[in-house]
Amino acid sequence: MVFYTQSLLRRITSGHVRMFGTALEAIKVPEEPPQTFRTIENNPANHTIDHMNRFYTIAPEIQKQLFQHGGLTKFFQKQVKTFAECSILIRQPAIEIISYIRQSDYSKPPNKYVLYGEFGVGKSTTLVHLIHYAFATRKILIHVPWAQNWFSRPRETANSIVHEGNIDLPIDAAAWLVHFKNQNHYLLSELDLRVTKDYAWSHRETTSNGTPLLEMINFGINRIKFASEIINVLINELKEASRDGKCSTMVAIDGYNAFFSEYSAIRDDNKKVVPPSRVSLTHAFLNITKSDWCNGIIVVAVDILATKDRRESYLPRFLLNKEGFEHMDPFLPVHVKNYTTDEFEIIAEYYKNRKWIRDISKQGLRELQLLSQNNPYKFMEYCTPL
Amino acid sequence: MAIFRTLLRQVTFQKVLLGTKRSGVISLTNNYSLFPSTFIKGTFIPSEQNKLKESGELQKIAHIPIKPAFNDETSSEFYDPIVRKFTNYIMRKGKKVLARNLLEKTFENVKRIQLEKYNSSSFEAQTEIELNPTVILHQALANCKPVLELMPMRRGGVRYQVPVPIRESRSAFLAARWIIEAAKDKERTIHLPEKLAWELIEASKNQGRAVRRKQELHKQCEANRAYAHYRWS
Amino acid sequence: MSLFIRLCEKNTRIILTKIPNVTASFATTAKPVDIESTEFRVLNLKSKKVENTRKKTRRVEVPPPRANQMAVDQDWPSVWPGPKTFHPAVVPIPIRQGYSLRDQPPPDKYGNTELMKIPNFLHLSPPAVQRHCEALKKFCTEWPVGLETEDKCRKHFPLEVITSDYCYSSPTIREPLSRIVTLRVKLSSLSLNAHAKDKILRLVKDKYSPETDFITITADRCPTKKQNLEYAEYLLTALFHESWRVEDWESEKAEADMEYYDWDKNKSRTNLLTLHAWPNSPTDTDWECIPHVEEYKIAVSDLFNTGEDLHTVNKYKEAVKNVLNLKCEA
Amino acid sequence: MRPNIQLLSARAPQNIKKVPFQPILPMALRNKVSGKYDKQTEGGCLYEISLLFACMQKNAFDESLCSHEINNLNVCYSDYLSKRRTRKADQEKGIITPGEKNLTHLQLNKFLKRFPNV
Repeated sequence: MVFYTQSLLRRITSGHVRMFGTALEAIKVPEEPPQTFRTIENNPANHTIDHMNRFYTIAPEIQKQLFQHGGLTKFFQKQVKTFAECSILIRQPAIEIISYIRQSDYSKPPNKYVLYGEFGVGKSTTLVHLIHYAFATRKILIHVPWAQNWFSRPRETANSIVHEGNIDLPIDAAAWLVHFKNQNHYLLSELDLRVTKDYAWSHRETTSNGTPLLEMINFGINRIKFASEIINVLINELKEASRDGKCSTMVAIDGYNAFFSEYSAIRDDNKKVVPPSRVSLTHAFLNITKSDWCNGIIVVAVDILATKDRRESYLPRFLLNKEGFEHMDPFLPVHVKNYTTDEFEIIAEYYKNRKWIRDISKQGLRELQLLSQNNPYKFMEYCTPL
Repeated sequence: MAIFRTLLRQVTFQKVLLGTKRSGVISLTNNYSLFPSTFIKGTFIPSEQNKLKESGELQKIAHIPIKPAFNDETSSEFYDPIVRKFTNYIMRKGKKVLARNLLEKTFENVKRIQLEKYNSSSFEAQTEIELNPTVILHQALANCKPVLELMPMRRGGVRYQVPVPIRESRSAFLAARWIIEAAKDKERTIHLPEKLAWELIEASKNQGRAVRRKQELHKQCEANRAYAHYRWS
Repeated sequence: MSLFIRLCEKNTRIILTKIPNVTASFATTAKPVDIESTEFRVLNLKSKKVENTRKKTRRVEVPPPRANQMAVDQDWPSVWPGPKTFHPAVVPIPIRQGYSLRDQPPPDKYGNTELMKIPNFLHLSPPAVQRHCEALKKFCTEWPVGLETEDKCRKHFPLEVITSDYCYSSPTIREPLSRIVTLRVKLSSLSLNAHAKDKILRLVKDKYSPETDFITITADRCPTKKQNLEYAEYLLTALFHESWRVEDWESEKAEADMEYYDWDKNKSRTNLLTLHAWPNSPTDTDWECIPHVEEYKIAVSDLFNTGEDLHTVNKYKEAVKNVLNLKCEA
Repeated sequence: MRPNIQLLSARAPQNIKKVPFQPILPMALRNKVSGKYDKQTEGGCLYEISLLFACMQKNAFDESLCSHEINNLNVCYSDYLSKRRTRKADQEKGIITPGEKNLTHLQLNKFLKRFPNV
């Protein structure tokens, strides 16, 4: 928290200096026109309906901490590098969920929000906004950048030691632990969360009651053989801790419907396909999305691209399947839509400001709008060669 | 009666012959075009159309049949004839979609490189950085255009490399080809759009391999200036 | 060279010797004909040219077509009383029929076999039909009381039998298509309970149309219409009784075999109960007292039963919001 | 020793009276010319090229400094090409520009046919 406020302060002061401090600077900075498409409120914890359709900027250090190991879409990551800033449009679905989060009852099981929408409408980017919100409100983050990666591109497979017939993905599990640690290490050390049970991994290696969680995570990163099981334990411990009120937790999973798919590239010893339901990571993350704990938030995004077998519709019940629907029920489906005309104009203005597009007439913009059908991804794509 | 019939046949035969003769002439002058020579070439660019309308030219050609536009010519604001031509030069085996995608990715890379430069430079330097990839392409092509070319000619049993002036279209083609060839000479792991973007930026600054190639050609022409008169005799 | 010349000489000689011979033979044959013509009977090898006596075909005087003289207000049924092949001179209409050549109309009625081939209904003109009906009127009975409207008919006679009869101008009156019998009945007119209704729908499958509520049975296996009708009636009877019967194995129906989503039997209900009772374990007794539970139940069932679209998803969202007591600010 | 001129030369000139001149062909020019030397009459851009080379050498092959020369050459060359094109088209049609001095063999032959030499 200290770190965060400091960084925020620094940003505010630097902005202040730029606004009023012309006397000190040797080179005269030209006066920029007032940027109506931006808001100076860069803390998502304060975002309300008033900030809608404005851009806000995620500070580079926060961006590095939260999304170094994934979370931003590939194209967006490129844009961040090119634009030299990580700015996100504050859109209706994010604001809607934030308002729900503010008014929900934390003594009850976590409310579940399912983001759905067509390809490229900004589900993942909405999730980024919400993750930043959770970070700003000091919540432990359990974030899966893209669940499908584990099943379509497994890096290594091993038979599970604990659960017979299940498959472990040691490297992927360790990578996720690194991601988790990267996102949460300040908060974990600050809250001083500790393990509440004794765990024996092997004859020599044990984690006793009272060991800090961070230590266990480090152990999992070093001994990737146990990484999958450690994730399982970690999630149970976090559930326990949230239930006891030691911390509050936010679960954010992108491509959640991959867990309920039949398709996977993982093969067992008999060269037979292992469905995601038999992978130990699936169990862990289905466990955290159950309703048997409290003091948390669950936000997942379902996407057509997360499954290979069900792609006819983008609606949540179809993508989740009956099994997934029953697992999540009752959840709040939140529709992420294409840009409205206002949003489109704001985005165009932002692109012009970043010099991504230059001297385009009104008619040209209209052409782009019709061509992209207001779809954010398509619009981004059509703007690239201009 | 029989005679009359044969006469008739002869006449019709002659007519057929005449017809073939005429059609042969048409096909030669028409360059195998699908459309008869009476068709004129229209314009699909809105500004030119407006010009026609204002000058009253449109009234004159109102009843003349017009050839349709090609399917890759649009009246969009983003249409550029040079970009279209360059796409066709990149294209291999008729895969136009691929060629267009390659060029679009090239433009993206050009823009990203230039924007990063733009963001990291001071205010004075910023104005000098060209961000429009189409303009960069135009500049690059203009910088690579040769003025002369060497043409082998046989005089007295000896082949001389004769410097000859070249037409505008040939010069534009050579410039594009050199840039593309320079971009294709790369490691297998590097994608064409990356290298092409780099080559375009270099050429637009009057550097790079394509520009050097042009200069080398000019030097060779100069070395062979003694044979220049062979072009005209 | 010398040899060649000699050969040439030889050849010329041969030709020279041959030529007089030929001429001589001509002379010998020519002479006797002239001399002996008066004395001997001539053997006439060449048949004498018969004089061309072509039989003159008498042209039958064809009177102008009768149609030209017909009055406009003539009594047509008496001109064309029964089924008959088309005759151009009798029909006073400029009909054309057949394949037309380029830039030409179809051939006219004179000598047009196309018109003669097809069956015509010229004897069934409205006045003719009317006259028939008038003649038949005295044999008709009264319309039954109580069946005045279409709805009443349908109510008292729900079974609808559709058959086709074919009218021909050809000598045969048999048509294979006339054997087909279609039987239609509304599902609502059959007295069925929920189980029987479900079962009959599963039995008839696509023969039931949910839009019109009709069960349609078509029979065409038997050679005659009567047999087909009896078969269709038998099928309907069998269907009806079979759907009322309850087999032993029907009690073993699992949740996956359900044809519709029943919220009360599904996991969604337990989920909601757990959520509501948290942190205590759920009890099944007082679920109806949960606020907005009815709305939620309908929304979930709709999502499964009527299919998922933006409307049902939004309905579900509103229901969940009410259940979780959330309000949208944005 | 003075050499005899008549002996020195390989053949002494013939006596005209002894060998009278006999014209094998009629003593007149033909009504026809060949097209062998037509091409030589074409004008070129040699001068412009040499100017360009001189400029290039002076400026170490930097074309931006020789834009004037380049422009001149381009104008000359396009002019040359267009002239050649029109001339060719005219030749095919047989059109003769009145007052034209440089005639092609086809055009000349046409004239000679109309106005024969003899």
